[in-house]
Amino acid sequence: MPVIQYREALRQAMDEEMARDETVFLMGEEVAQYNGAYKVSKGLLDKFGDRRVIDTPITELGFTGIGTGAAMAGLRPIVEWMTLNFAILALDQVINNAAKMLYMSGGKLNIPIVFRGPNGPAEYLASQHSQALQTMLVHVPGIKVVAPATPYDAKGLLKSAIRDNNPVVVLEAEMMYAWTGEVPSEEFLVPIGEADIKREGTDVSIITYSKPLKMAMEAAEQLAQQNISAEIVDLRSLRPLDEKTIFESVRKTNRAVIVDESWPMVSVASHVGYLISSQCFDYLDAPVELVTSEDVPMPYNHSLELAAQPSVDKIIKAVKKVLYID
Amino acid sequence: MPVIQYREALRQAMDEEMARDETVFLMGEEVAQYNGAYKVSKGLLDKFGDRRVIDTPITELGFTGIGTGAAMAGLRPIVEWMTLNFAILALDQVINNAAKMLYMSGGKLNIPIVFRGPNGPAEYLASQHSQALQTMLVHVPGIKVVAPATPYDAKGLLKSAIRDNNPVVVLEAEMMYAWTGEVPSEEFLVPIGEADIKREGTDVSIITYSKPLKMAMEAAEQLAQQNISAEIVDLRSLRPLDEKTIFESVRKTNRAVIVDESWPMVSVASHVGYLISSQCFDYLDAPVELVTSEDVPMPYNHSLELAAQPSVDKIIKAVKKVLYID
Amino acid sequence: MGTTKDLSKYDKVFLIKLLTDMVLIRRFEEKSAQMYGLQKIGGFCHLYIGQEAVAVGSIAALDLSTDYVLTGYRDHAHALACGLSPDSVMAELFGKETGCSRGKGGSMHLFDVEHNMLGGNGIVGGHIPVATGVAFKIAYNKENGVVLCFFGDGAIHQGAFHESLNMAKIWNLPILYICENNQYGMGTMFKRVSSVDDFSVMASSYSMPGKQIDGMDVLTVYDEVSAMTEHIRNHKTPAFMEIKTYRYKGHSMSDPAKYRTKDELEAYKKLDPIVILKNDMIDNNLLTEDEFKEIDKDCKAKSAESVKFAENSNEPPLSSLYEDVLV
Amino acid sequence: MGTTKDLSKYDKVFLIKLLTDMVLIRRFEEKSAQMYGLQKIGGFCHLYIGQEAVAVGSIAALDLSTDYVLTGYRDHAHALACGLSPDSVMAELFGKETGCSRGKGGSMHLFDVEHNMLGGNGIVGGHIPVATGVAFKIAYNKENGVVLCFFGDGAIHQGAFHESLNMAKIWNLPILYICENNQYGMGTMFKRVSSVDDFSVMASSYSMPGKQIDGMDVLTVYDEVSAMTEHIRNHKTPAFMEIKTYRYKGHSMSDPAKYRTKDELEAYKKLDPIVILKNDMIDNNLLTEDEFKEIDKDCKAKSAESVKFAENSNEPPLSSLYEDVLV
Ligand SMILES: Cc1ncc(C[n+]2csc(CCOP(=O)(O)OP(=O)(O)O)c2C)c(N)n1
Ligand SMILES: Cc1ncc(C[n+]2csc(CCOP(=O)(O)OP(=O)(O)O)c2C)c(N)n1
Ligand SMILES: [Mg+2]
Ligand SMILES: [Mg+2]
Repeated sequence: MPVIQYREALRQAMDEEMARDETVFLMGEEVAQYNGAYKVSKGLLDKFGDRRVIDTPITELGFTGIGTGAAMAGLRPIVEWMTLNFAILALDQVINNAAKMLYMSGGKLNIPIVFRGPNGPAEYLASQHSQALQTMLVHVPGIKVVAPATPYDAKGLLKSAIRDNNPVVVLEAEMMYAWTGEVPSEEFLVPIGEADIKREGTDVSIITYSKPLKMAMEAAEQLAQQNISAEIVDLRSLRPLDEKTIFESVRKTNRAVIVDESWPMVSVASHVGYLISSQCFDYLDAPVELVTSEDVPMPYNHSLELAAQPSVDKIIKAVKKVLYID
Repeated sequence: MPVIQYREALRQAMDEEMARDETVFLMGEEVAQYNGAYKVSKGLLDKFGDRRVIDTPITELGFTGIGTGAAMAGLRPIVEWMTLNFAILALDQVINNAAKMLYMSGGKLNIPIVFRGPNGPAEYLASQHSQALQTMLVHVPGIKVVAPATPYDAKGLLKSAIRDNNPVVVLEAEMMYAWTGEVPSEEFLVPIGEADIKREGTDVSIITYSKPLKMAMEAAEQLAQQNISAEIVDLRSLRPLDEKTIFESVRKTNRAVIVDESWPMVSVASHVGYLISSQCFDYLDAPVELVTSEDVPMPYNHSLELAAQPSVDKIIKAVKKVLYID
Repeated sequence: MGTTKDLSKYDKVFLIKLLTDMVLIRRFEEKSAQMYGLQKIGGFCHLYIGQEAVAVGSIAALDLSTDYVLTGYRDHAHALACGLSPDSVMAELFGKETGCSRGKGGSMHLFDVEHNMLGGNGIVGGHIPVATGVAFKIAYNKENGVVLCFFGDGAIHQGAFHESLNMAKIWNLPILYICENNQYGMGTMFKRVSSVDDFSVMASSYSMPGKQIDGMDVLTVYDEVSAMTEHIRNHKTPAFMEIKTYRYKGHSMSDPAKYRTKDELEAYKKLDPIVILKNDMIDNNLLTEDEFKEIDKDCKAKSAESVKFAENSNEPPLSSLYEDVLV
Repeated sequence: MGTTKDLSKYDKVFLIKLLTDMVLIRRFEEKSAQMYGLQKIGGFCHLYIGQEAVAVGSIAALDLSTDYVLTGYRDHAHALACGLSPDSVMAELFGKETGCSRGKGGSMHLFDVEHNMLGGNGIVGGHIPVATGVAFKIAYNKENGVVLCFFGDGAIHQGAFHESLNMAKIWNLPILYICENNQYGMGTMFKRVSSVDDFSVMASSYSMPGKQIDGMDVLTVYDEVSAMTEHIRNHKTPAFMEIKTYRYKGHSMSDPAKYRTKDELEAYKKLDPIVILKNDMIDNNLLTEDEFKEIDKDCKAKSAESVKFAENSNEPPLSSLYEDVLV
């Protein structure tokens, strides 16, 4: 099977869907002539032209709303946010229009739109450029939110998102764009709303999504050497959430650690932690542990910024804690 | 003790603090000549003049940023958001500037500012005007968030917020403005970060804040008639959260129901639910139950909108569930 | 005043339609106010009385098989002018299943896909990018339509306005931005919060045509909007128009409007858009007092019927609470 | 070119200072680039090379005991021009405890309260309302200061710009909005995303003075900004200025700048702000080649020392991760 980069997987998804459906177009800052700030849209302008691959001014609120209006009128926009940090400016259009239009119109006006871009910290980018903002979106009914962590899931989920008739937010990450993985050359989709067991295990469930998946896999490796068998549940879809798969895993392992790179308070991590605690109440042998970023803005200094985020060691420590080991 | 309305308590707090400190001023839409969309600032223009009570254009992002800059330069602004629904437009200034300035500047520039306004559903206002948006704020480090539910707490917390040297968001509610309660005429403060036991009980802890407090008290009354003794913990402060008081109550009652009018996913309710589940793991006799709004945008039709929100009956049902009654 | 305005260039049937549409809106809004008083309608209810010429005159310039209308929360008139039935609008205000938004939208969220009326929006300025996006779709599909985007003198200061007009221009989108300057944003006289008195100057920041016109004479509105939409279709450019008007009632049902003088209100009532057209038509022997009374009676009847219809309609079922969240 | 520019109205010491400030920025930025290459600096690093005349000429017109400066993420030059030491800036780029933001801010977040340099901001357009708020404080306290708010040709389309300028005007705030038009927003030539070629026309949307000036001649910048800030102080009004300039390097260290021709770059390098002032001063016998070499040597030395200082400084302690979240 071809091994490609995460960014290439996203590019293929857009390329295939734009070829398949003429109403699909891409708009955002630097997506066309510059081939994308992170080169995700490389070559799309050349292939599809400037009618369908459109550079916007730096106006996140405006072009997010324009995309929403275009979707309302029948097109299927892919709106690229250069990073989620900048999309805070656009939240009004996502929350008050895209997410509510179908409901407010009594079912008349659905919004088939994809909002996508890198989320979460990269390196040396300091407070304003290093935020993992899924909480702001997952909280809101009327949209779907996915966060693929492998090239395979990235391509399959983005294709599903583009074909979905609802607003779908696809959370990527600067640091993941260069990650590589096997992606079949034949067409495939990954359905939205299904978690994926990335590693089978029996002693503890490590539940995670997006960039921290890699750390979780690494931690599981090291734990295996200590004869601790960790199962890794990759949520992939945050809204809707695949509670069934989560609960099945925890009811099997009786222990759960949740790894999430966003801030701890009112996070996807604590929400899933609550769901497990209440739905697997009689199965849990230990309190659910969370490994999140520290409850601070991101500092620029590299050792500090690394200390602010989840790490393999923190995950291993949390696993040992739920296993009551040393 | 004088009995006054919630809105009057807020007015008194601003009046007293503006008289006390010349750097305190109020800005927002309709706060001056119109005396506030909900009359919270009634009379302040007449008393303090248009230098300190300022009507703004309808530009939430702009005047929230202007307030932030003024605070950065040494003033102590009170920025009124006509409702939190409109403050989504201003989140970039709150999250990227007000909350991070102290950190990004290495401790040089603190932002002594208050953002306040009504949050949560009122009546017949439909999807865009009926949102309880605390999740978006409580998630973010670098700010404090309080949500008083009585005139006493409203006055004491707003005064503390105005004197605080950090950004503080004060969440009010249209429906609470006319609520009345005893408020001493002597000066007092309510410290930020302390929950309050609004009713002592032994069988179950009902943890809530803001508008749902009234329903919780009503539910506790009805439960008392059925010989169920509910303790009511009013969080009052959402960030920082008074975990100690929450845990003490639950460790006493061994059962918890959390009532929150926001959407369920990634909510303050599920976060507190997680904290209790993990920190009171050995004390809980039943899974923590949540009573939140339904996971849908708010409909206009009144019976539907009531069905979408927490109710006394829903709270009683949840309490009985954690008590395994019928 | 004294001189007779020559209406010979207009078709009588068309003039009757403009007059009827304005009277219907006037009577419908009066009924809404009455029903609000009886608590059949709740929440925010923003009436259009006094501004009828703007929605009626400008929407009359459209072909709603290709053109679109989007506006803010003061949207009853635009919905009616687009051809929504008073029944479906009143039922929506009542929150009934038969409402144009199934009772889920209410006064601020009227929609009708058949008539290309795409709302209705409660966030001041929030629909300006959305309307621009609808114009984007027209350009993308190389269609011949135009979008009318209505907003108020308060909304124009929102950043969304600035961002949208720039993009509309660089992409040559067929949209006419209409600032309905009714002098007040809630309780705020527009000059108190605006650095300019004449909003049409703002058009030059986006190199698009801009014009300020009188919004009390429905024919002026019709002629100017017709000319401007014509220009938009021919020159593939967006455009901006400030239409000066006035609202007789408070901002919403809960606003006593103490911030303006009785004299100011009376002065504007002398420019009543319905009276102006009525008198012009009578002067041109295109209408008689009796014919006008007939029209008025008819509109009153339609409004009354809409209330009956709304009252006899069902509440949406509880199950619909969970519908329309996602398709 | 041929004709000698008369510098007699300027004090020589002042001219030397302008020249030295520009050379220091040039050499400092070159050092930064070098250190970035050596991975001593990471993340986004936006260099100012080519634009030196803008920050130096405009900030030279200020009295930083009463006036303030705010800008975006391309802020090294503004910090140095405000008087921050190269040591404290380089140490910040290195993320060291001795940096002007204790190593927590980095390249995009330089602050210095002593010099009224209030940042440094990473959100395009995000500091425009903040700077307006600083001007609000000046007006509120009836002080005599002025705020310079620098932003780029890309930032001007953000809604925050529109909202801020309107409020600055209705409240008569003492602020000069300076659009540093270096022709590109990242890889986008400004004309591709702007409906106007001359941004100064936008000033009329806020009835404030607007002017477009050349930003390659530091004395033009100094004279024009001096005159405009004078006007602001005297007439209690905000103002807007577009300063045309050019960046020699890519948008940030990671940008190869393939979107522009070598010829375009070379053409601008012929207008190099340092060369222009140097030659004018030599023509006026206010400077010799040797004196210039001295200045340059000195600035190179200062930049080199700043690197030593940064290298020898400590990393912030781990405990500082949890400091400065709240006071
Ligand atoms: C973003 C936002 N801010 C504030 C409000 C509250 N609000 C509703 S209407 C209104 C005044 C708008 O005035 P204008 O734009 O002139 O429209 P008009 O009501 O006169 O038709 C305000 C402040 C809102 N709905 N949305
Ligand atoms: C709100 C926001 N959107 C996008 C970005 C990413 N970004 C950083 S700089 C930049 C270009 C800005 O260009 P300009 O305003 O001309 O300033 P210059 O870099 O030329 O100094 C962009 C798009 C950002 N930092 N903030
Ligand atoms: Mg108005
Ligand atoms: Mg630029």
